[in-house]
Amino acid sequence: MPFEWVQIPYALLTLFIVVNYGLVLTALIQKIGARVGRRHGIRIYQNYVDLLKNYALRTHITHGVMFYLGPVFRLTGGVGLLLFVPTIFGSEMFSNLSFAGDLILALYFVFFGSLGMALGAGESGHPYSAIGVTRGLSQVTAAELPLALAVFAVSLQYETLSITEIVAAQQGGVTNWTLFTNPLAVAAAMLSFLGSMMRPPFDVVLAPQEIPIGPPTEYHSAYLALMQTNRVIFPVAKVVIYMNLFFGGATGWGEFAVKVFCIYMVSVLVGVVFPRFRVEQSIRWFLVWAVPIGVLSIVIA
Amino acid sequence: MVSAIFILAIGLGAAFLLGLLRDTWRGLAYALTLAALAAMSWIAGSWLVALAGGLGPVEIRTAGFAPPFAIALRMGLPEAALSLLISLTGLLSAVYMRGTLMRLGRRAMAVLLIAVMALVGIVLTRDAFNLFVFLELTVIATGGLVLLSADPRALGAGFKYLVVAQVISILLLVGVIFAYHATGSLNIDDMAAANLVTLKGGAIAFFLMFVAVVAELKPFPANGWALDIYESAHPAFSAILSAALSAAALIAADKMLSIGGPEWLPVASSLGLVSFLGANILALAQDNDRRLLGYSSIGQVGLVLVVLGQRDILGASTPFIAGGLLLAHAVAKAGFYWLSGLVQGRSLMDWTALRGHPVLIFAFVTFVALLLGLPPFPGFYAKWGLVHALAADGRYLVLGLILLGSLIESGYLMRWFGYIIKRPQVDLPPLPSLSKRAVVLTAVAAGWALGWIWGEISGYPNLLLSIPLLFALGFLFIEWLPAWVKNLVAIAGLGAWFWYTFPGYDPLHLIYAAIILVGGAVILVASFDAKGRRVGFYPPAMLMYAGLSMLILAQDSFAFFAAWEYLTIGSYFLILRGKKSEPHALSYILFSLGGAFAILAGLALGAQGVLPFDVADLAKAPARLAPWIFALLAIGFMTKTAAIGLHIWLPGAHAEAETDVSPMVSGILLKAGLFGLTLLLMIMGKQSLYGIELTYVMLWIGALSALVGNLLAAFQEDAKRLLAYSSIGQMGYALFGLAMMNHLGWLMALMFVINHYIYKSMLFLSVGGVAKRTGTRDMYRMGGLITLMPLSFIAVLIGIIAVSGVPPLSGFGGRWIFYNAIMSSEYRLPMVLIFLSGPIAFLYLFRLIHTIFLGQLKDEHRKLKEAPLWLILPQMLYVAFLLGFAVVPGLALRHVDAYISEFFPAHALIWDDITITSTFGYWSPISIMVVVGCIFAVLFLWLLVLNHRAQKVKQFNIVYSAERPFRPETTHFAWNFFAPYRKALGFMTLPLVTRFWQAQTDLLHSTAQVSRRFYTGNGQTYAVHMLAFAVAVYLIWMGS
Amino acid sequence: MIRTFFVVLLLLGLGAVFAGLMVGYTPDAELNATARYYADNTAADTGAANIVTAIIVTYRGLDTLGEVTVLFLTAAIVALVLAAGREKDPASRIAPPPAGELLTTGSRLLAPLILLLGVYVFANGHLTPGGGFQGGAILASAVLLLLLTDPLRHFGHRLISVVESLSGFIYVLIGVAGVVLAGGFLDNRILPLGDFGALLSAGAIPVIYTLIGLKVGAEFASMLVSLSETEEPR
Amino acid sequence: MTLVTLAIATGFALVLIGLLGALTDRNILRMIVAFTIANTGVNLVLIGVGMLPGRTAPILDEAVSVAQAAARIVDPVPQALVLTAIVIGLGVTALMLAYALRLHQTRHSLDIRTFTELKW
Repeated sequence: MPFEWVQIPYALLTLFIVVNYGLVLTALIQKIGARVGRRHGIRIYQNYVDLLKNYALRTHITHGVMFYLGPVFRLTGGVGLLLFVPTIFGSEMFSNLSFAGDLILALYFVFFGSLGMALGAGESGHPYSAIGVTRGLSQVTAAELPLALAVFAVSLQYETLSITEIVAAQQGGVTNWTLFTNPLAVAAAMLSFLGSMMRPPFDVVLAPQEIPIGPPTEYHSAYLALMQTNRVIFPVAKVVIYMNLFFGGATGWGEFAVKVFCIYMVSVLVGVVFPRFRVEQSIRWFLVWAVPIGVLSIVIA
Repeated sequence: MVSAIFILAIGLGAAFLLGLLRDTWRGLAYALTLAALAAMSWIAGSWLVALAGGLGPVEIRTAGFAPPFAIALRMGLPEAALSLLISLTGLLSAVYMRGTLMRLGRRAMAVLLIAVMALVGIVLTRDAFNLFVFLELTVIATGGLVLLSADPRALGAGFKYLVVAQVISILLLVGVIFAYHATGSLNIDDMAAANLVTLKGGAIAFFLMFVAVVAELKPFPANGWALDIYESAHPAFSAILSAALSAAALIAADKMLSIGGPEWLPVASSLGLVSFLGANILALAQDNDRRLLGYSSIGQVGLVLVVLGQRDILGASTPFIAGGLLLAHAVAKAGFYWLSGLVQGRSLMDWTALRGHPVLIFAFVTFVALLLGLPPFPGFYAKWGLVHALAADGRYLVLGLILLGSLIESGYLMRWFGYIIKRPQVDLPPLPSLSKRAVVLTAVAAGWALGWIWGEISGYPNLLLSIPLLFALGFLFIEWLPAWVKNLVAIAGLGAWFWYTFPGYDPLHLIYAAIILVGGAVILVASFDAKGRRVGFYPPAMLMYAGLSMLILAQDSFAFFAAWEYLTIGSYFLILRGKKSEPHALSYILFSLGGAFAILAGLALGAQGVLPFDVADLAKAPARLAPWIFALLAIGFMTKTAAIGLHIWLPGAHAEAETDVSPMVSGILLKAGLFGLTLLLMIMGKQSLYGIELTYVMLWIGALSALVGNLLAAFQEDAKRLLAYSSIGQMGYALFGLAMMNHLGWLMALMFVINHYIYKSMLFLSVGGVAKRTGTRDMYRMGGLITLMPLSFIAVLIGIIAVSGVPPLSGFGGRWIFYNAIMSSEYRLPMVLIFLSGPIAFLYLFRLIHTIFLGQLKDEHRKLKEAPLWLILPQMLYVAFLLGFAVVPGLALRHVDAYISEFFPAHALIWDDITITSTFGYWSPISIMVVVGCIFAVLFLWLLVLNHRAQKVKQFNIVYSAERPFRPETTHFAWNFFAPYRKALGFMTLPLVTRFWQAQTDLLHSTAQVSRRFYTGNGQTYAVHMLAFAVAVYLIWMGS
Repeated sequence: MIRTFFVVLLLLGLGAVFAGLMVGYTPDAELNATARYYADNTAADTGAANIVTAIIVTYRGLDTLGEVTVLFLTAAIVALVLAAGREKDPASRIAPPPAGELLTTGSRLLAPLILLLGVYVFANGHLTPGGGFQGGAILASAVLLLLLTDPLRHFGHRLISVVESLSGFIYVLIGVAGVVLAGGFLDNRILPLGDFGALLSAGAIPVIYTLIGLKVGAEFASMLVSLSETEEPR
Repeated sequence: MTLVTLAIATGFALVLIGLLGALTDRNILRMIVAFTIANTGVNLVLIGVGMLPGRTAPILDEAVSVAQAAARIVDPVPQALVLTAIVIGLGVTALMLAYALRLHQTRHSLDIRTFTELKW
């Protein structure tokens, strides 16, 4: 897949679609959550309003260079993750910049944004930021493990690390999806998914009650706007990886919209039912329930 | 040539002549004594030269009649060497004891002369009864010389000795007369020829003679009397006792063994082993310097006895091996005792007085190295030969016990050295006596000369003549220069050697060579920061580099092992330089030497007695032994890479080392272990032991090391300790990669070799710089330093991105290769641990950068400056290199990739223009860098547009529970950073391994403490011990 | 008690070893090769009638030199040991009660005779039983007698010392002369062997034995004097 | 039991007795005496081993001519050795006595158990 300049506008188009989709999706999901809690919830366009408002706000405050760069790192992480993964299978247009690397690149690039933001938040000097980061890091060590195992199992299954090839192997019917050909791996991955979506019971990182929203505590105005942008891109990008690996990918934007929504909804459904775990509880939970499934999946594969 | 009988005649004649002098002419008497000893030495020396030149052994008849009718002496090469040793020791001790001898007068001098004469007599005589006479002369002379001591307790010690000597002489006399009765001759050679032990009554007669002569070796445990003498006698006499008397007694034992024949060899070996092990264990509990040296002497003599007992397999090399051990011991021990006379206190701690006297410290080091058989000293050649012979013949128990004993010995000697360098200095400076110092230095010179001689006759290239070693030793002579000059020389030397050897490397070796030599030079740039002369830094540092550079050039096993020892010793001295590094340096050297012994045993097993042995020939090892060889070597190398279970030395050693030493020992030294493992796996491949594939075990060890190393790193408060534990994890990854035994696994390991060097050197330097400025290594005491030390921050930032494997830096390449590698691996379960440990790295990395550079700046740090330029400079080089390596990893890797294909053709990578393709996936470092860079730049510009007027606000301008915090200490979240994580996984950080090793050392120490009660101090009890020893030997011999 | 028991046990063990020797021991019926050589050749080799003397002084002369050295050494060390603890001022020593008429007179009478006997014994060592050591011991007994008579009697340390050292030194010189002039160290044939059985025969043997006699006498005397001078005041 | 074996047996018995005394009696002087007894025993053994029953002293004179010597005399070697052994024993004994004297002077005790400052 050699690089051509035309891929840049195509990638930007993907980005544009995903941003809009993400804005609507997150609003919708917040509304669903509110309704489950017998509240009215936000308006469906509320995210647009918030985002525009924050971009419009100006500030004179910075805590230092890393603080300033934190949101940039964060959003670079989200955008990069989205663009390193092909969004629509079989489409030259929407295979984005996936020529740069394979599945491994995507998995490791997840950390780029988190790391940058953690550093930026750290420079603010606010202890809540640091506490949030430690919680997040602690949790991610256990939560990522089942996913890593599942990915390993899947790549063993398809004998490739190329996302495109993995999707290609799942074409030709629902039964070819990894979900059915390798249910253990998918189960492990989906449990891990719960842990990485910042939703209950694994949302101790943001924990509004104890450490008001955790790492981004000190961010406001345009900084916050960049982070909000990321917050709509990043989950979608992540779900896209899941979709590609386990649920047959998407051959068109319609299928994309539906699949991403459904996968996202898994974490929402779980989230509205369970209360929050403390860090050590969630670590134990992952190690006890998710990891064995993952191990089983690679042993069988 | 003057007849050797004149050695005896001169000694005696001079002693008698002394009696003619007036008691007041003490100066003349002293001069006569020295002249006589010098003449004796000269005769012995001229014989030694002649015999070494090819002259055969010469028989000297007395009274003009042939043996057995008259007493015959023999002067052969061993006799000449030992005669020279004895007379020189006597001469030097006489010089040393000038004051005492002058005070006590001619009688004391006569006794000394006679003692030396008698010892030479023991060496020369071939007559059993004459041996008895000379032994008794020695006993009596000893009884007299003990009295030279200023210590009133010596009197009791001398009496105890006489009591025991009585028992011994009774046994010997009875034995001699019955041996005479059985063979009709008193000549030792006749007794041997007549096969005394097979004659009627001869066996018991021999037993009595043998046990009596062995008793003169002060065998453990029947040796309480000897220890008391060692402790209380004049040090110069203890030197004679330890060096000369031991040598004489050993040659007497050798003569006995020549009579006893093969049947008695195992008995000698067992007695020697018991002595060697027992004495060394008991020495562990000693606090008195001279008593400790006494135990060590007994151990060493035991070791030589073992060698004599192994002569059935050592054959013609017995004199070389036994002589090497014996002479090294004698010179070292004499030197030690002479040195002890300069030290005024008698506790081990009192030797701290030597600190600040580099020459005396050098003497101490030389003696320790001689005793421990480190290269380039004779003991090294000797142990090498001994171990190979034992291994070739399947005497594994003997081999194992010898190595164990040596390890214990190095334990207490190295511990002692640590005390000297690190413990609070006592207020008793060493005596200023010039003559005494000259004597000590003569011993040092003798030690090195012996090293050279043994190198010449070893049949190997002389270790002392290798250029890197000479270069390192050369720094001893320019210690007076300022540090920066020496640093320049060092850097130039490394560079020149790299230039010189460059054409000879294949890609694999080139990577290691570049890291060691070029990388070493870069780290040395940081050493320009040191002020003053920095005495004691360059010799060990360059010794380490010499060892490393010789290691990668080594072809045969001997050169390999010698290089391994050099780098171990050099790095030990380097590590010991750290402020609080004493216990850690000790545990480092013990683990390292233990590992080295495993390597030695492995190589010896592989060689099967064929020397010189090309390391590559390990591939041809017999199938029965191959897995064991593999296991031994792997354990040895894994000790150096600090694999889990053998890792407990690393954190302290690396953390407590000096700022520029930490990167050397972490970034470079650890690679020695990896190099060894690479070679081992390349040569021996997969091996199975009892059906378990050993590489699979290594895979698990690697994975566990990665996990535990990372996990422990996350819980450290000390920044350098954190980095040190991280090294354990990183080495675990590399080990894991190698153990996968496939193409990509190896590539990954080599990538780790490069990466780890760069980022660990860089991180140690930046953290070291910060620690230097803040005066602490505790991260929670730091914070907010980003604005004050931006360059250090950048280095750490780039470093942690690279370590964590986050794209776009080079660490990701390692991860990518890793995933591709495990895809082609047969084993899956150990991967789980690796997967788990990966994210844990984020924990400690974030902690490192956050708690040091981010968060709240402390009040006391507000005026700190950036780290010194010389520390920053190499860091910036590393940053540049890391970025470069991230973009074009192929520059280094593709050659290695091609090289590895020779061994593992499958799954080689394809290096296209910008994309690297494997069987499973692809990776384009340049694209990643460009894409990430562009996105980042665009977003950054956008933020600038939006927020270009942002101003930096004050530290406490944050939203904080409606309060304004006012103390950075309370607001900096840093201590116990991962408390919840500890709650969840803390059980995995229990120091089980530390406890295990602690239990082992405790066991040894309590054994020593309990057993030494055995030496009640009662002379009568000692005599009972002696008798019990004899009866026990009898029973054992009867039983066998 | 336990200790004694243990010692007895060990000695039983040693006794067993000795018993083993006894069991394995059968007295020779004939001289062994070494002894036979001496029996046959001593007269011709050394010219000494007393074979034991020939062995002591010539064949195993090195042993004997060692033996003499042992005494020399012992004397030197005893002097050293005792010198350290000796009262500095001899005058401070309290005179013991007088020894009595009988002893005084007897010793005056006997001392010269004893000395004479000593000289006889060592001068004839190569012919008859006796020799340097025996003669020397006899010489020393004269000194002992004199000391018993008068413990405060002052003996010339210097004289004793010179005799002791000079005889030892000459002994060594004779040994060296053997190397130069004859077959080896301490070879007695540096002097003519003379007539078998005569006083002045057997080469250097009588000379050596005389030296030994003087030396041993001097050494014993020296030890006795040292010991007597150390006697503690009551 | 012949004279020879009797002599040797007695010698051994003396050695054992001497050692028993030397190893159990705590008085230094008595230990020295005991060792002297043991040494005497050893000397006796030496002589005994050189004995050939029914022969005469190894001195050539009118009674024993050179020609008959080999058949008439006892083994001269042990006799020579025993002389050396005696002298050496004497030397050691003298030395021990001197030590005993000094030990007594320093600690006013002759009990061997007194002199255990050096141990372990």
